[in-house]
Formats: sequence, C-alpha cells, structure tokens
Amino acid sequence: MSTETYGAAFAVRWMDGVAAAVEREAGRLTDLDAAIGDADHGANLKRGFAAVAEALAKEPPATPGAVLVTAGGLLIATVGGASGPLYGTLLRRAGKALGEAGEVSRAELADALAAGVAAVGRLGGAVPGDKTMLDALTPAVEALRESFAAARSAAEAGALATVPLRARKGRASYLGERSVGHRDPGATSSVLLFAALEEAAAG
Amino acid sequence: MSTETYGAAFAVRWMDGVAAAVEREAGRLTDLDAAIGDADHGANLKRGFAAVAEALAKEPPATPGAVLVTAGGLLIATVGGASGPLYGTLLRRAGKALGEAGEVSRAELADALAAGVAAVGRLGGAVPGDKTMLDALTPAVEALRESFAAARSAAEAGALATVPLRARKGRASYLGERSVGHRDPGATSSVLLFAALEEAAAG
Amino acid sequence: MLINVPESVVADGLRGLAAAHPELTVDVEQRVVVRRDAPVAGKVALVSGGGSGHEPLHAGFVGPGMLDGACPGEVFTSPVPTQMVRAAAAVDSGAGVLFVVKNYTGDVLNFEMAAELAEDEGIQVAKVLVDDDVAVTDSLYTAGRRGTGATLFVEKIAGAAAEEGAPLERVEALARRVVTRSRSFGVALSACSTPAKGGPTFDLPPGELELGVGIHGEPGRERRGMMTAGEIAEVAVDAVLDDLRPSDPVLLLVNGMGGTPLLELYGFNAEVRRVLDARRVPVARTLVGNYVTSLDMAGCSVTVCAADEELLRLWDAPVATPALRWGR
Amino acid sequence: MLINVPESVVADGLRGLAAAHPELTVDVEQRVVVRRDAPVAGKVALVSGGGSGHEPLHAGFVGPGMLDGACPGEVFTSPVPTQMVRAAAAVDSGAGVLFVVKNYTGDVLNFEMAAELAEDEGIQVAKVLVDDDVAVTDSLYTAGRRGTGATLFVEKIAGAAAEEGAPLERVEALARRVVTRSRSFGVALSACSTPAKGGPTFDLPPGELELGVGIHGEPGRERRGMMTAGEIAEVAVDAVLDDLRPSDPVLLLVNGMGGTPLLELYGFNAEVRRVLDARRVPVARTLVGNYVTSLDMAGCSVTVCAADEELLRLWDAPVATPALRWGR
Ligand SMILES: Nc1ncnc2c1ncn2[C@@H]1O[C@H](COP(=O)(O)OP(=O)(O)O)[C@@H](O)[C@H]1O
Ligand SMILES: Nc1ncnc2c1ncn2[C@@H]1O[C@H](COP(=O)(O)OP(=O)(O)O)[C@@H](O)[C@H]1O
Ligand SMILES: [Mg+2]
Ligand SMILES: [Mg+2]
Ligand SMILES: [Mg+2]
Ligand SMILES: [Mg+2]
Repeated sequence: MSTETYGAAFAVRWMDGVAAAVEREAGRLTDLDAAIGDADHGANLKRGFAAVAEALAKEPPATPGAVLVTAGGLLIATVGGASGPLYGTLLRRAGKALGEAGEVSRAELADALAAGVAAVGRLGGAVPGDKTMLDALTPAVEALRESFAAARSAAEAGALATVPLRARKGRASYLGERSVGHRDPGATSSVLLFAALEEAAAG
Repeated sequence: MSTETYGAAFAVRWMDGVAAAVEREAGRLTDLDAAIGDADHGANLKRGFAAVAEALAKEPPATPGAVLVTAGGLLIATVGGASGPLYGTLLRRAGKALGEAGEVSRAELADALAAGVAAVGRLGGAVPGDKTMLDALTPAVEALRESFAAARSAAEAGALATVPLRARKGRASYLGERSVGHRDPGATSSVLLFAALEEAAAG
Repeated sequence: MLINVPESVVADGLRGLAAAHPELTVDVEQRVVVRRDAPVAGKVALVSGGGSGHEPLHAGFVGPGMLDGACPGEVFTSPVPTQMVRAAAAVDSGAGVLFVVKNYTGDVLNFEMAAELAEDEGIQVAKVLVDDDVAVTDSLYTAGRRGTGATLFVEKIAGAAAEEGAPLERVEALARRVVTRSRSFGVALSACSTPAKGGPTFDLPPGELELGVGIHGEPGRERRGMMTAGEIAEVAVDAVLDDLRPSDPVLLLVNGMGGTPLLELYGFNAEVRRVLDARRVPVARTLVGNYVTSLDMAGCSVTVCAADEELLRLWDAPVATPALRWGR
Repeated sequence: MLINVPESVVADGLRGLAAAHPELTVDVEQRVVVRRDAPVAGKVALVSGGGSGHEPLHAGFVGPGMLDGACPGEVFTSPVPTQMVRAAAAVDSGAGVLFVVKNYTGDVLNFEMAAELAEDEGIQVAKVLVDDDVAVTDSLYTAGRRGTGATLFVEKIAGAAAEEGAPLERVEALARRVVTRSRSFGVALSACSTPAKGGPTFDLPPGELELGVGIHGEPGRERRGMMTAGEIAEVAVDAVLDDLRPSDPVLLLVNGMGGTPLLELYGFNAEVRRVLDARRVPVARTLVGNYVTSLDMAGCSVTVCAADEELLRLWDAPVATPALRWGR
C-alpha cells in the first residue's frame, strides 16, 4: 500500500493537466454537447480551466486544499452554465475538506473528492444513472481508494455507460428518448479530470 | 405574299399561347433572373398572363386591338416589377394602334407592335444592346414584316445575343461586368411571345 | 458569421449596444447592463440574465417599465454569479431585487449562488422561475420545463408593477402569476450556428423540421417532414392549449427564432389567430417579432398568457427599452 | 419556409399584420395598408410601397409620424399602380400625397403610372426617389443607385414634418434633402431564399461574402473570402464616406438583412462606430436592427445621413408604427 503524499505542486500540476486536456478535447466535448445539448461544454471548460491555470501560475497557493478551493471558485466565476457551478462546487468542497494540510494522502484525497461529489449531487439534484457527470465522478472517487489508475478507468467506464441512458437531468433531459445513444459531455469531461489526476500523481 | 388576316380569336389564341408557354417556362425564366436579377421574372409573367387568359376566356373582346389593350392593361394591373409596365405598354400600345379593325394583316400587326416596342423604349429608356427585352423585341418586330417564323427566330437570335452583353438597364445593370455571360430573362420571355404568335398564326 | 473572433462576440455586442443606446450603462468588462438612472429611488429592481444568442432578450429589455439590469453570459451559457451580484448592487435602491430566472440548470444554479452572495451583501432578493415551454414534460425525469417566450411577459408586466411602485412581494407575486398563466411551444425549421462551433449545432435537412425545440440550438422532441404554416400553428397552439385552457383573453407572442423573415412570421400569426379563433380563445394583444431568439435559427414559437385585467393593464403600461417601447 | 403556399405569402402576411395591429386598416384583397385614422384632416399624406420581403419596410412604418399608407407587392416585385392609387385615395385629405419611391425600374415605372392615374382622380401627387446605395455607380450604364436603408430615414423625417402640418412642397423638399444627404452600402453573408424559388437565389459558399449587394437577393459587385466584422465595417463605411463627407453629425442605421443575429449586428455596430470615430465622423443617433431586410439573407448594411439640426429634430419627433415607435 502506497504511503506517498501529495502537496500543492501536485495539485497545481493536476489543474494544469486538466487545462491542457480540456484545451485539447474542447472540440470533442462541444460536439458531444451539440448532439444532446447546446454545443458549449468544450468552450465552457476551456474558458474556466484556462483561468484556473493562469491564476495558479501567477500566485500558487501553499496547500493542495487551497489550490482546489481557488480553482473551484474560479470555475464558478468564469464558466457559467450548469458545469461551472457543478465542477466549481466539486473542487471547492474537496479543497475545503482537505483543510490546511500541506501534504495529503491518496485516501484523504479520495475522501475529499467524495465530499465534493456528494455536494455536486445535492446542488444539481442528480443521482448516478441520470446521464450526467455523476455517472463518471461517482465510480471514479470510489475507485480512487484503490489507485489513481483505477479511478481513471472507472471514470472511463462510467462515461461510456452513459451512452444507453436516457437523460433525467440537465439540458439533455429535454430530448427524452432521443438522448439515448449519445455519450454525456459532462461525464466525458470528468474522465479528463481523472486522467489528469493520474498523470499528476505519476509526477 | 400572304394576304391572310387575323381577328380577335387569333389574338386570344396568341395570348393563351403565351400564358401556356410562360406557365411551362416559369422556372427557367426565374432561374435566369436569379443569376442577374431577383428571381421573380417567371412568377411575374405567370401571374400576369394567367390573369389575361382568364379574363379573355370570360369576356373575349370583339377585335384583335381590344384583346391586346385588355391584355396590356391586365399585365399592368397584375404583374408589377419592371416587366409588368413594359410588357403591358407593349400590348396596350400595339392594341391601340390596331384601332377598331375586326381583322388585321400581318403587316398591320408588325406596324402596331413596332409602335408598342417604341413605347417600351420610351418608357424604360433602354435601347437595343442594353441587355433587355428590347434586344429580342426590336429585331422580332422588324422580321415580322417578313413572316411569323422569321419574327420568332429573330427574337431567338436577339435573346441569345444578350449573353455576352453587359447590362445597362434594369436590375442586371447593378452587377456591372458580372452581368456578362448570362442570358437576359426579359429577352428570353420575349421569345415566348413570338413563338406563341407564330403558333397562333398557324391556327 | 458577422464577427471578429468567436471569443469576443459577447463583448463586441455589448460595445455596440453601448454605442447605440446612451440611455443604458454598459459595463463591457463585467458584462452588466443597467438603466442609466439606476438605482431608481424607492423602486423594486428587476434583474435578469442568461446566455447570449437570444437577443434582444435580456439586455434589449432594460429600461423604464421593464428590467433595471441584465447579465449576458457567453453564447447559450448562463452568466456567472458575480455578474448578477454586480447588477443587483448597481440597481438596488434598498427596495429589493427580483431575479427573473429562466428554468435551465445553469441559470438556476448560478442565480441561486448569486442570490446567496447578494443577500450576504445586504440586498433583499426574490426569485421567479420562468418555465413555460410545454414541449418538455415537467416530471422527475427532466430538468423541468424550459423558460422561453413567457420571460418577455414576466419582465414587462412585473417591470410595469415595479415602475408603479409596487413592493417586492407584490412584484414577485405578479411575476409568478404571469408564469402560472403562460405556456409556449417552439418549432425549428433550421438549426442555428454558434460562433464557437462555427456551423449548425445539429443537422436538419431542408424540408424537415423539429417540433418542440428550445432556444439553445438543441434538437426538439420530434422530427417531421415539412408542414405548412397552418399545420405548424395547429400543433403549436394545441400543445399550448392542452396545458392551459385560458378563460381570459390572452396575450399572444408570435416569436421568431431569428432566421425566419418577418413576412413569414406575420403569415404565421394569421394561422395562429385562425386556430385560436377556432378554439374560441379570444386574443387581447398580439406581439409579432424576433424577441426571444436562437441566433440565426429559422423557426418560431407561440406563447400565450391568460391575462386578467390587471395583467393587461400592466402590459399596456409605458415601456421604454431598446426592443420594446410604447406609451412614452 | 414557414409558409402555406408560395402564392399566398403576401396575403397571409397581411392577414397576420391585420390581426396583430388593430391600429392599421389592412385591405388584404387590394394589398393596401393605411393608418386607421386616415385621412387625417389637413395633413399631407405619405405613401410608399415596394416588393415584399423587406419587412418591416414599408407596412411596418405606417402610423402617426411616418407613413399614411403602404402598398406591398409580390416578393421582390414592385406593386402595381392600382394599389398605389387606392392607397393615395384612402389617405389624401386634400393636402396632397407624397410617393416615396425606391429607385428600381419596376418601382419607378409603376409609381409613375400611379401618379398619372391619381392626378386624373384629382389628387395632388409629389414623388421622391430614394437612391442611396453607393455600390451602384450612378451612370448612363446602370439603372442608377438603388434605394435601400435611406428609405427609413426619408419616411421617418418627412413623415414627422407632415405630422407637424408642413405643406406638400415642404415635405417633398425635406424628403429630397434626406436623400441628398444619405448613403448606404450592403454586404451579404448568405443568399436569401424566395418562396417562389424555394431555395437560395444565388450560390454563396459559407466563408465567402458578397460586397455591395442590394436587398432583392441579387449578387453584389464583388465576391470575397470571409472578412471579420471589423474589416467589413471598414469597407462599408469607407464606401459610404467616399461619396459623402458629412460635415454634420450623422444619423446611423446599422441594418440587418434578416438572417444575421442581433448579437452580431450589435457587434458590427461597435466596429462601424470605431471606423466612423477614426474617420472623425460624429454619430448623433444610432438605430440597430432588421429594418430593411432581404427575407432570410445573412448580412448587413450601413446607412449614414448627414443630419442638420432640423433633420435631427424631425428624427426625434414622436412616431408610433409597428416597427418604429418612440416619443408617445
Ligand atoms: N443537475 C445536474 N447534475 C449533475 N450534472 C449535470 C446536471 N445538469 C447538467 N449536468 C452536467 O453538465 C453537463 C453540461 O455542461 P455544460 O454544457 O457546460 O452546461 P449547460 O448544460 O448549461 O450548457 C452535462 O453533460 C451533465 O454532465
Ligand atoms: N429599362 C428597361 N427597359 C426595357 N426592359 C427592361 C428594363 N428594365 C428591365 N427590363 C427587362 O425586364 C426584365 C426583368 O423583369 P422582371 O424580373 O419581371 O422585373 P424586375 O426586374 O422588377 O424584377 C429584364 O430581364 C429586362 O429584360
Ligand atoms: Mg452545454
Ligand atoms: Mg426580376
Ligand atoms: Mg450552455
Ligand atoms: Mg422583381
């Protein structure tokens, strides 16, 4: 069992990784959103995480918790839409759960993100199976107790599993049956979050 | 030299023939107008000559002159655009020139139509070579002194000769050089007029 | 598209709005539009906002008798809480602020956060949720009905009440009454093109249409082969009347999605009126035009509000905004 | 298209106009729209008309302070003389009628015939020809400049003078002054689709544009690869200013062709203003919107009128029409 710990630099690396991934995948996210939403998910997250990366580069906070709180606040302040408050709450709540600690373990990170995911559920009123980001986030934080790699593949599996679902929350729910057969954009961007986390942890 | 004469029934047959031809060729006229104008020439003439045919069927005037005056007045009252007043004036003026005669010769018809064409020139201010209906009408009435068939082929040649011209009158003139290479819609509809005349004369 | 770069369309639009309308104060940087004379002493203030791409909604409805402030988000993306808080602070005279929120997850969440923040700053905030689109079943299995054309009715009528000096609870209650009495249904004849995507957000072959579309370029509930204006009017009006049997004469909005010519929209209004007449629903007032749009989408929506006498009086009250103006 | 059949679009539009605007008298059969209170005793009357497809022009500008009557023709086809004579007879109070004619061969010929017929009926008629479009060289080799955006300025300003009680010669002289001082330039980002043709009137691949287009779906003077809003503003403003160096502050119309979203149009206004500022041309008033349209064409036009104080005063005077309304 790993006893490695993760500090502020790791958290910044994580956020930078998400920013790079979102930048790279923005077109794909937007196309997914065009199919069952309003074609802005890629642009939304690109704008948000670019602001996060820029702010962290300018003034990197001292603890991983502070990094996530800053990132979450910036997402809320710059993204808008459904994903801004939701991803913003995820990171802010997780950051707050990490407290003042300079270094945290993977288990602590998993607990913190679990608190974040619970907050996302409360805020948006969705549960797993509603074809939202929660379908990737929920299994991913669970698997994070095992390993970073397990978290990433759980997110991937969760995102893939949204394809046959009928959306019950968010914009895709307006389509009713027609939402079936499409992959949820938010669940897909959640995969990028956990892929970047795995990479950041690898150093 | 033919000494045949033509009465009111002939004039009605002529107008009916134009109505049928315009109905058949409306799409082509509109497409020509789309290229260098505003895509309504076919619809305009269809509307106008349909009204003419209907009115003539209801109450056929007693003389060829009266038929043309009625037809011209109806074109003015129903077509609008540039072609309405112009074709309307052509037929009205020609009809007036025929006077009260119950039967007219081809030569008289040619004189009357020449007066009509002159009126069109005065009204619209165009001369042959400006890429308008006059490019077909002018040689056609000239050739009508020879025969109905000659009139039709002169109209055809005149219309074809508009292709390389640069428009100096009407909507196509807005295009300047870009009007070159397109056949004028009004000259093209004038061919239908003389083709129908030839057919009507054939009985 | 008539743009510079996709990233600047909202800011560019606000610069142009400012240039055309000196009677508005436009903060291009912070994306907040308020009437120049805000805050109006003693007056309850109305603030709305939402994604851009629906112009003139909302910034075009800022002015005496309607909104005090508007917050445009990115194209089809709800604005962020800070915008709303800034707008609320700029227009609040102490009499409180009503947030007019269209029912979309993003708008709801961001306005909720803004309300909390504004209350932390000592501003009294009420919220009204507009959810008039009957194409969406309001059930546990959806995010609830979308807010579309009724937003205009709410902003106009509640705005008139606020202008007359009504207190916050009353303005809020009136706004809610308008929502309760309003229903909409929309149809797309083409997809719209967002600047970010650079092309149509979905593929709709000419000659087909989408019934029950929203205003964000999302596909509708059902695709159909081409229908006449009269057939579309029947579907739209009946969808609305299935859900609302007005006993009062109605306010009618025949709204264009942006890309449908006004000539066609008026023709559609004739058909809508024909169907309403056949269903014995009298029309008290009609507004025809592009008011709640979806960029360049071809299509239309029908909104009906069963207006009692008070609502009708407030509808007729003076209004002076860039997009809606009468009585002064 | 949101229509029943191509043949009835104009009549359907008029039925819908009548349903929405009880303050207008609409003769659907004869295609004549006049203000309900016509003829207004002692007032000079303004009548305009032209092809349909440019809505709200002209019927949307009928009302106090602007037109007394309008005659819509078929789509993109000038109306016929009988319509104009009927309209003139319906609005003439004995003070005479001004025909506002856009310079197109069809409009000119039909209005000319109408003027003769109306004078035969004892109506005093004056005519003003609007020819503001600098994309067309005014020479022996063309039908002369087209009438586009300046028509709105003429109808508003001459209409205000007539409403104030000015006699016919003065209303006519003012109209002519507006024409002399106005210039326009238009750009298409897409072709428009006419109901009769059922599809685009010309082929313009996305990413290309036509400079110097008219409002009848005719191609422009030149095709170009895509330009930014800023570049288009430079071309349009410079084309206008090449021909008219205003010494007075200008009235500015930033007009949409119908299919361009209002968001983009406002962004374009920002660029137009930037260019005018750089050329040191002060802007007194700005109107942004879809006023002189070309069905669903994407694109825009810029119209500038060098407004002296009197023109500006008349521009600001009250107007109450379906599409332009202020001051009352
Ligand atoms: N109520 C909700 N709970 C959790 N996630 C949601 C909810 N509503 C939407 N989402 C997620 O947000 C994603 C859409 O984000 P985005 O496109 O940025 O916002 P918007 O829908 O406002 O345009 C969806 O794909 C979905 O995963
Ligand atoms: N001044 C003119 N003199 C003679 N013919 C003209 C003139 N202007 C236009 N035309 C003819 O009218 C035709 C166009 O008719 P039509 O499309 O029905 O009217 P509009 O141009 O008003 O749309 C042109 O092709 C041309 O032949
Ligand atoms: Mg989205
Ligand atoms: Mg034409
Ligand atoms: Mg969105
Ligand atoms: Mg025409």
